[in-house]
Amino acid sequence: MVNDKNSQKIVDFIQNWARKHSIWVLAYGTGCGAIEIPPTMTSRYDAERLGVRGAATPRQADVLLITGYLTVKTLKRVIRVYEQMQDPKYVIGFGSCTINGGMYYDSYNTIKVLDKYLPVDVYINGCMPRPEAVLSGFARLQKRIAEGRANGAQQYKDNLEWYRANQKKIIPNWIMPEYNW
Amino acid sequence: MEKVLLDILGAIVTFLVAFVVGMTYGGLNRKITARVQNRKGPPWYQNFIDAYKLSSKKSAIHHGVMHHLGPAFLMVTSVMTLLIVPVLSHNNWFPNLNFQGDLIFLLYIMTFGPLGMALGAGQTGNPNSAIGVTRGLSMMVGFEIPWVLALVALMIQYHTTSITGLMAVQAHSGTWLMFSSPFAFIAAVMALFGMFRYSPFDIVGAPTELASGPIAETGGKYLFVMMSSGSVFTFAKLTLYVDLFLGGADNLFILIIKTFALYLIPLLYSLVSPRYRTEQAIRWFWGWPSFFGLLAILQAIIF
Amino acid sequence: MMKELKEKIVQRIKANFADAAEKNDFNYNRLDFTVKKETIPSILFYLKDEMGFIHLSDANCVDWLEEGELELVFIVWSPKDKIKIFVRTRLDRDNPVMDNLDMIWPQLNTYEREFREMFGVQVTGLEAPDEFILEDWQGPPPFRRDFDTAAYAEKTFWERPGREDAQDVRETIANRDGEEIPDFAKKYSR
Amino acid sequence: MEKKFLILQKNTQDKMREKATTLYIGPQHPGITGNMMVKVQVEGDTIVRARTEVGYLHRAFEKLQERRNWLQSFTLLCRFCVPEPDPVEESYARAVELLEGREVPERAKYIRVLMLELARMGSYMLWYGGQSGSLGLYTIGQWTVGDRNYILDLFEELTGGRVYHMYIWPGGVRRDLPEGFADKVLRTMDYFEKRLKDYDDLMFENTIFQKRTQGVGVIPKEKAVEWGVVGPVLRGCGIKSDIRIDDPYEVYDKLDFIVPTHEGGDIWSRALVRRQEIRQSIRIIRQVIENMPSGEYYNRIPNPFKWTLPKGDAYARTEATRGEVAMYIVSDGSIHPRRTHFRGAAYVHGITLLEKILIGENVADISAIMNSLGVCPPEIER
Repeated sequence: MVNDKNSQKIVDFIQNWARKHSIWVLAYGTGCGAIEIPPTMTSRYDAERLGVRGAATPRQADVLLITGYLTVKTLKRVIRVYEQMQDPKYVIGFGSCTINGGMYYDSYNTIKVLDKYLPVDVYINGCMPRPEAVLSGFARLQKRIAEGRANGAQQYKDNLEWYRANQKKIIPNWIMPEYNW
Repeated sequence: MEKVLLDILGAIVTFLVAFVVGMTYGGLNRKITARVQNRKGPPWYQNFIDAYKLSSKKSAIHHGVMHHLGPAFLMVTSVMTLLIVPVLSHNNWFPNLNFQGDLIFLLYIMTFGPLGMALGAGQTGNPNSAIGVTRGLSMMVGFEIPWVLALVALMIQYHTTSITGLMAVQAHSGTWLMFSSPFAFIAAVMALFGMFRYSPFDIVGAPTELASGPIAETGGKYLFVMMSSGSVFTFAKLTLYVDLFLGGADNLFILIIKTFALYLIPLLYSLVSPRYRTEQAIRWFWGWPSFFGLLAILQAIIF
Repeated sequence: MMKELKEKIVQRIKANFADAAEKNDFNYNRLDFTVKKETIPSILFYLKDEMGFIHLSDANCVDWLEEGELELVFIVWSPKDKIKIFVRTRLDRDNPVMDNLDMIWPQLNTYEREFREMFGVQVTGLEAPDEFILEDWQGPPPFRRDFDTAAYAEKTFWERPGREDAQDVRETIANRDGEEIPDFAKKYSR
Repeated sequence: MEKKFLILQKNTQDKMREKATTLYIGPQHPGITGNMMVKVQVEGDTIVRARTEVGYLHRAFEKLQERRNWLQSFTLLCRFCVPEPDPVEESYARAVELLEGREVPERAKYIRVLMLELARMGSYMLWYGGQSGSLGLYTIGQWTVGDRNYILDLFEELTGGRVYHMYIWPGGVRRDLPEGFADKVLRTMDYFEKRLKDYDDLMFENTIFQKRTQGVGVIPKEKAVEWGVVGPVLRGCGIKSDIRIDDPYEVYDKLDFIVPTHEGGDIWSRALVRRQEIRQSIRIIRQVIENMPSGEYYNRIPNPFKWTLPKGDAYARTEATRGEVAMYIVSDGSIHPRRTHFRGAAYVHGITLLEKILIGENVADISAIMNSLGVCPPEIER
């Protein structure tokens, strides 16, 4: 129906606007950062007024919130969860430990740099980030979505082999279904 | 020929009205919930944004033909229910496809959607979905009993099996059925709790137990279809109740007031109730609601 | 009061377990016994069934690399007498074998799984899945002293290089995203 | 109870397992209390076998602490259990003080008790949300988690952090109470006393809540201590046991409070015990503020990079909301700990106890039972 560039632009704009105002976050607390999610969702900070709400399963979710450090064991599940999510999807790295390992820089069981394994759209730093920081992270994500710059999923699809190689390097026993969407 | 074309046009208008009103009710639900929970809450049109976002998802995975068709089954059910229920009393825009015996047809058709959904959810292979479906079906067994009892009482009392017939009775006598057969109304409203699946009867898709149950594997466009069919069904159910018990409505404004007043009953109750277990829920429906249904039948026979 | 109680407990234990070496110079409610590996099940049984030390507070393992031994410490607590007893034993570090004890306290099962995984202690007769915390772990038992976690982490995981200078980059970040730094934040710049 | 043991017996014969469906609750599941997995085999709606799988949060703290000095390793502690980090700090601080023989000023002791009780209240507020949310009553959770912010505000003013405080440290506390802080605490307590009534009306006087919790997740009283049950869960079985009374630390022996117990051993009695403990916490906080002496708040430790502890070990236990938490430290006389070990209540509650009491229960109650036991996965695998 939509052929020429201008109308495509308009459709994109409307779609991005809708995506921006309806962010469903997967309820998966991967680390200790999950403790600041309830305050963010409840009365004082109330993320729902920005359209942020929880989703119970990965099929329905838009945003994978990596709340803190990822152990190798969790990383495997997180990758599976991420691949089950439907496009367009975004990843928010939450807390210093997703950025550079934070205080677990010498631990043998946690990954240090999240964006080598999953495409991260927005990082929120701090340990623990306050709910205001979380909200500002969501606002940043909204801004990126509106500008059409939050294309982590596309990046993952294009560089799947690179990501796979990184993932397989630390997950020795790789029994996972193929990426299928 | 022209009549048919007009009817089709009218059906589309009915559907659109039902969609918008149902979605708005969903949004107001979230707003009211938020206010009770000391929050500001999302804007009332939040559900429209969510629906549009879901429909604009680039990918939507499905696990086979039945899973693909499940949401369609639900949608078909909602639309059929909507078209049989007379929306406004005297209005050309809202066609009235009802016929003698449509109440019995409604009873059947309202269970059809969940059955199709059950087949779809079964195909996903997700155990949560399977358990959710069994729970949904057993709960249907629960709330169908007071609901059927209430309807049968009305049919016996007024010797008609059509909705328009019952509306005519109300128009003729000047009192709503809510007052002239109160027990049937009470039983039907109690069954409404089960139909809406709000707390304490949200056992089908309970997030903390089943991770949203039958729709666990459903995302993107499928979820959009389910969401809109749910909204349409909400509107159809409420309109049916208004037609049966609150004397119908002459214009859209009155209809919205009456339906929203009805909608507030399960909504507000849901905000202060935890969830029942499945067997507790069924026991509840077979307790007081069924008792009131039986009273209604007694009333119908005696008077 | 506490002293008498301690004396009584020490005497009872000494009478029943000849190899128990006691340490009793704590000025609070604690007693310390070191026994041979073989005595551990019987002394724990005795403490629990006969002397009222029914609550297992903790069990853990210490790696004494220099001495070539692993030390197991069981801490039991008596709700009646309000006193805690440490029961210790030493295992050979190269060939650490202990008996399964989860018939005494069921939760010891979990502790033993952790010893097995983290310290490489062989527990004879333990019925539990092989893996407890780690998944597909290929290195040596990680809680032993000779396992170097920093070197392992450096070898295995990516690391993000740090910044060389210590300059204030908030302005750059703000400019990049077109945001204003609020006035109150400016005065904290380094 | 008999039903449970019958099922247990049958379970040993492998017949049942063929008919049962396996259900994975977690690690990605909204009903789980953190990042762990419960693998249950169900027959119809009844659980016949349960296994927990943990390790999704293992950061090897105890290993990392061996590489830090005595003060640096202190900063790792509050990450052990996120909802209530202060009892862990308290345990560590007290273990270090026991080993070194360091005196703590009286004022610091009072401030510590104040901090611990505030943390207890904050943690219970979060528990309210988890317990009622797992049963589908989301309104309570929204109220209490929202109100918890008032406690976190106090923490923020006192320590600078909402969640991680690093405040109770060896030798005392990190800083003195700010001016006017006591009044703020008292005002907050007044507010909570008012609000508690609202929570009661909505949660404890709710028939459906009572129906869902009474007789569910029963722990037999005669087995409770042996199975390693501690804290509010044990008190919910009708056994009076509280480290604040049994093995008193800081100034708890000078304070007047009661330890509530409740017979039954089900979710309902545990909830009641916790509910009454909030009241006692408020009482303790008022007493502490009233009796707080003036003076030093910190017995300064030497340069942390040269700070060595004498050879030996120490073990300090603290009563947290989940039960007994304790820190075991071993020193070999150097500036690094030889070994530290954290004993968390969830280590027992979340694995062996959970596997035992889930058998015979309904699938719908898994989440409620886990919440009532206070299973906190980061505490299990550390």
